[in-house]
Amino acid sequence: MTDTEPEADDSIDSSEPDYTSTELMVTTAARELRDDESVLVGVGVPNLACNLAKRTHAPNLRMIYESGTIDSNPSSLPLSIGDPVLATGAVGVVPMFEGFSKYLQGGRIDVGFLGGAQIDRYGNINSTVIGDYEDPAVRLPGSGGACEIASNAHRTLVITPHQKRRFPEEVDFVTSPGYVDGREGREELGLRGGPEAIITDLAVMRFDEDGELYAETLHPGVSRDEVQNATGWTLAFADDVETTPTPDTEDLRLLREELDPDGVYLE
Amino acid sequence: MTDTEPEADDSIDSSEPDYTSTELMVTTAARELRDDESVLVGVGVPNLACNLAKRTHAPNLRMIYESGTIDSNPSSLPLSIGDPVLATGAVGVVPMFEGFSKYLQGGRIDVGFLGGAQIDRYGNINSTVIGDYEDPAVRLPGSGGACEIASNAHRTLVITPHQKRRFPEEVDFVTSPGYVDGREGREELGLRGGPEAIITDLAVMRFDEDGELYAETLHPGVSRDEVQNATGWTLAFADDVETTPTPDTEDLRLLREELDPDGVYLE
Amino acid sequence: MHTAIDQAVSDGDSVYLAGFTHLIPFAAGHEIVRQGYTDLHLIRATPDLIYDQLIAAGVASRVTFSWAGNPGVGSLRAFRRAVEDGVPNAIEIDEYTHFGLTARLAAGARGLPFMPVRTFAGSDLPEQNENIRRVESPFGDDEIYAVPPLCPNVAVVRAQRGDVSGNAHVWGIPGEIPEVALAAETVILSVEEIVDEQVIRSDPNRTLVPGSAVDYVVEEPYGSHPSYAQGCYDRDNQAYLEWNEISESQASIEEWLDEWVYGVTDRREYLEKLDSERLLDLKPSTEYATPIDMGGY
Amino acid sequence: MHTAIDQAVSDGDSVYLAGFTHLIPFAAGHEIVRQGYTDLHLIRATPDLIYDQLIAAGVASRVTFSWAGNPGVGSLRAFRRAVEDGVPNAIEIDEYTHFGLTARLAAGARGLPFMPVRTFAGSDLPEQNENIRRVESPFGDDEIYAVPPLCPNVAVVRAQRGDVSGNAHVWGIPGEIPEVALAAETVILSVEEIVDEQVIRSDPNRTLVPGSAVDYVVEEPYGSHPSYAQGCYDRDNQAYLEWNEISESQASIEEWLDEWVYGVTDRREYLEKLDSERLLDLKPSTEYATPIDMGGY
Repeated sequence: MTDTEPEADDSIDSSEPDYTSTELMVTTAARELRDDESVLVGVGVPNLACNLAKRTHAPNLRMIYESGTIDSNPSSLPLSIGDPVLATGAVGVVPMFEGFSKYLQGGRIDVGFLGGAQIDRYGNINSTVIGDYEDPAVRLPGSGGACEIASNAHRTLVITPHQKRRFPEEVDFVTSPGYVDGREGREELGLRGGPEAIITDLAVMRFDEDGELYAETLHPGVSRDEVQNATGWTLAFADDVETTPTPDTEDLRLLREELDPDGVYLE
Repeated sequence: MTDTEPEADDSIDSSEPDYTSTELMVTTAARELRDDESVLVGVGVPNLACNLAKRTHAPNLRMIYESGTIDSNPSSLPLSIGDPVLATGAVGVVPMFEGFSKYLQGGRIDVGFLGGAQIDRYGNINSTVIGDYEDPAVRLPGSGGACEIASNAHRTLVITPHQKRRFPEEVDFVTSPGYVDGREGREELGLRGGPEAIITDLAVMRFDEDGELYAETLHPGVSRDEVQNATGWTLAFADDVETTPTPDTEDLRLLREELDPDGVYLE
Repeated sequence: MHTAIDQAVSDGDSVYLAGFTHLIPFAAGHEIVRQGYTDLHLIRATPDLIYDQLIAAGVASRVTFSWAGNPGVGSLRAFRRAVEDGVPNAIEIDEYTHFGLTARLAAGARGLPFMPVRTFAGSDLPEQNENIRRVESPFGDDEIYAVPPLCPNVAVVRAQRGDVSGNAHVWGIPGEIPEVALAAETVILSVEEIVDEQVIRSDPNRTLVPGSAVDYVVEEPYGSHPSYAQGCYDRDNQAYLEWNEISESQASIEEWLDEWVYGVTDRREYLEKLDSERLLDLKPSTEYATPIDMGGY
Repeated sequence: MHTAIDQAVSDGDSVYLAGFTHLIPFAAGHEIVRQGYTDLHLIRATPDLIYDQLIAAGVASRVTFSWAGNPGVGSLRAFRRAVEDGVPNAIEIDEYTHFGLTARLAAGARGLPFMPVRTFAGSDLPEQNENIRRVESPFGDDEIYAVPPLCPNVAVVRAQRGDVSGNAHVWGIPGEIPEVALAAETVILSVEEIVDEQVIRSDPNRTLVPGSAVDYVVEEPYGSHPSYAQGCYDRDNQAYLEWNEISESQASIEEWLDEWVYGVTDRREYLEKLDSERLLDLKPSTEYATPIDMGGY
């Protein structure tokens, strides 16, 4: 540490990974974003991923929030999607109805982030209730803007822990449509876009030509069995399942020193 | 004039009227406006009428223009409904779609002013074409906002010269609905409000319980025959046709000295 | 605020306290609790802490919403207790998405019988809500839904500054304020500062609430604490984190209400109870917008 | 502007020069005349002088509009000659009301298959225009109409100030600018002044045109003359009155075009031909808006 000679980057090849599971999810999500895109950001991990992408390969990424802030330029981590730091220094701020109708419905959002309590094999998401709608075991927050993000963004990314209860054969309630019952099902409804990838703490999953999930890469040290056991149906795996690329040193420095110096989201 | 003794107001009783026909129309229209109303103003005579009302009996009249200026406070006569003098000092300015949808359609306009090339006995107005639509003898400017003002204001006032060609039995084209074919006809279409009065250079006309025009008052010195001869159908007259009240001295002073000192609209 | 709430709100009314995460009318909500209304139909895209407090106080019998959580913190516990267990009383829920609910307000503000929206297709929400219906486009199109107008009996909207007639400038996140101010039957405007009419007229493009729609104007500095007012104060995040603890039981909420709502007569007393250090820490630095010249014509 | 028009516009395109009486893109219109396009579909709520000039120059085969007059002066003579007598060429017309036309843009900007509007009922306009159709509300209602989206190939919008990315502040009458900027396929933004991005970011609520929608940014002071730009210059009413004379015949318009459009290479040369006294007289006095504090967070 006190050595003035720059350290070689191969420190990340040591057996003990020098990044956390959340950091891996953040850097993996960041790589899904391209320069000059408009992304509808959520707080937490998506926010870190977008800010990381903006500071690395996507300097012209426009961060747009459900609260109506356009091309936000936050000087610190927002506490919620309505944090004043997202309005100060933004390029625009629009009323909610304008944001949803002109930006989302109008097709001006390239990428949206979604989360949820349950996700099925077609990427349909439940963030409404566990159990029966009329008499729920757990009342979740509900859609918020999720249903319209899922319906109108050109593609969506989901970030979630990988647990069997979160990936059931069938979700208790469809809050936000994925590929419905396959790509054709979604197309018939006239929905734009669709889910692109699901990034968990075990793997990165994508959707095949029928709109069904398969594991594309497994995170370092994660086995097929671990992923299958955390999934509520027989999950497909890519023919050539590879290992998810790990965060590089500069990504980790940015995350730890600049983006989340207090470790609010990065354990 | 050099007498320091104030002149008695009875100067207006002289045989030669000391006001013009336009001035009478302006003061008559001004009396139709009540305090604390929202009025959708046009340029010219309606603008003078609204400003006169605001300086006399209706100080809290809110003048709103099709261009989206809300509660304008013009320091001089606007040259068009989009004059910058209507925005500077206004309480609000909204985009066109907001103005039409939230103010007019939303029912926030008490009174609207309309004009037109032809008006029929039910107050239906043509400002589109003389002759056939496909091959017009005269192409008029078209609706602009007139159709939606006629459909959504709580009441409308029409100011127009009184000529036979302007009051035909049937208009060549209905641009803006009045009572359609009677009050029931309008009601069936679900339209708000309806025409309240037509103020011409000869008379003030209102609508009876069937929604048909009748002459309520005749301007000083105007005969029934004159009015009938300038109307394209057999016009009804009120049982007790009275004479239109004339402008008072203060009205004339305000009009000539403050509102239109250059005589742009007042001949 | 006491008079405004007293005159504007009646038992059984539908009430919308507006402001998406920003300019939330906490002071008005507390006044509603103090005046002990019953059977209110509370409407808000994001119920937030203020509806959690109102629900726990037992004033609500119905909640219309689109996302019920403690923003950036977690779950809205009193809301959940009422829905899951009927504590302190059962509440009916009427659920939309953010877009669906704001589209209802937009239809209400615009005098439209419905607003078409590209959302809900493929979701289970339309099955649970008869106000979400398909509409056929007269120009042919894929599946599209519509929602009917929503015109609450009473709305409370906040703004940084307004004149005595209720014309108000809002900056930062406007949320659903411009819609609900025109959709509601009765509107209470609560501002950080009442300013001269000329201040409003100097910048008419910034007026998001027109005075003609406003029935009551109340000056109430810090009336949105612990949420925020852009340029005036930041969100008091400590309060949002603490609520996560306080709301763990109905009993601990009642204790909190006794101290912070029933135990004070108005917002002024509420503010006096807060540590001044806490208020001072919420003050942002000054960042003026580059002025514009409207021009004298 | 030469490059922007050259790259953005093609023969046969639908073109919307935006701005309701305010911020009318006269410079862009003149450049279209100079570049000699044909068969353009011109769209504007109020064709105003600029479309009268374009029509007389023979670039248009179709005009979509809602009010065709010389505002505050009288009739739009070249437009009328084309409609009534086919001079210099016949033009098709596609006619709406102001609300109907802006609702079409609003639907286009919002990705909707139609926009419901309370207008047209009882009018003869729907008979003349198959784009004005009845729609049935799924919630039951009286007669209501709908219009389909309108997404012009090219829109030119003006603003007082914008940054190089096309984010623009507009004040005074915004007209249909916020709608058409999001509805059109290609957008040219022409500003009185290009400013640093930080000026725009200092007041995000004032941004009516987002840079993400803009394809070309042109700085063109006095680009709206003889219409006006709030705070920068007034309408040159003399020009509006003179047009009433100039437009009396196709021949006198052509003479005018030769001098003021074909005879100059760009707006700069056009301005140089104007008496400076005239420009000086259009300058309003300064009336700054009361600033707002966004706050540093």
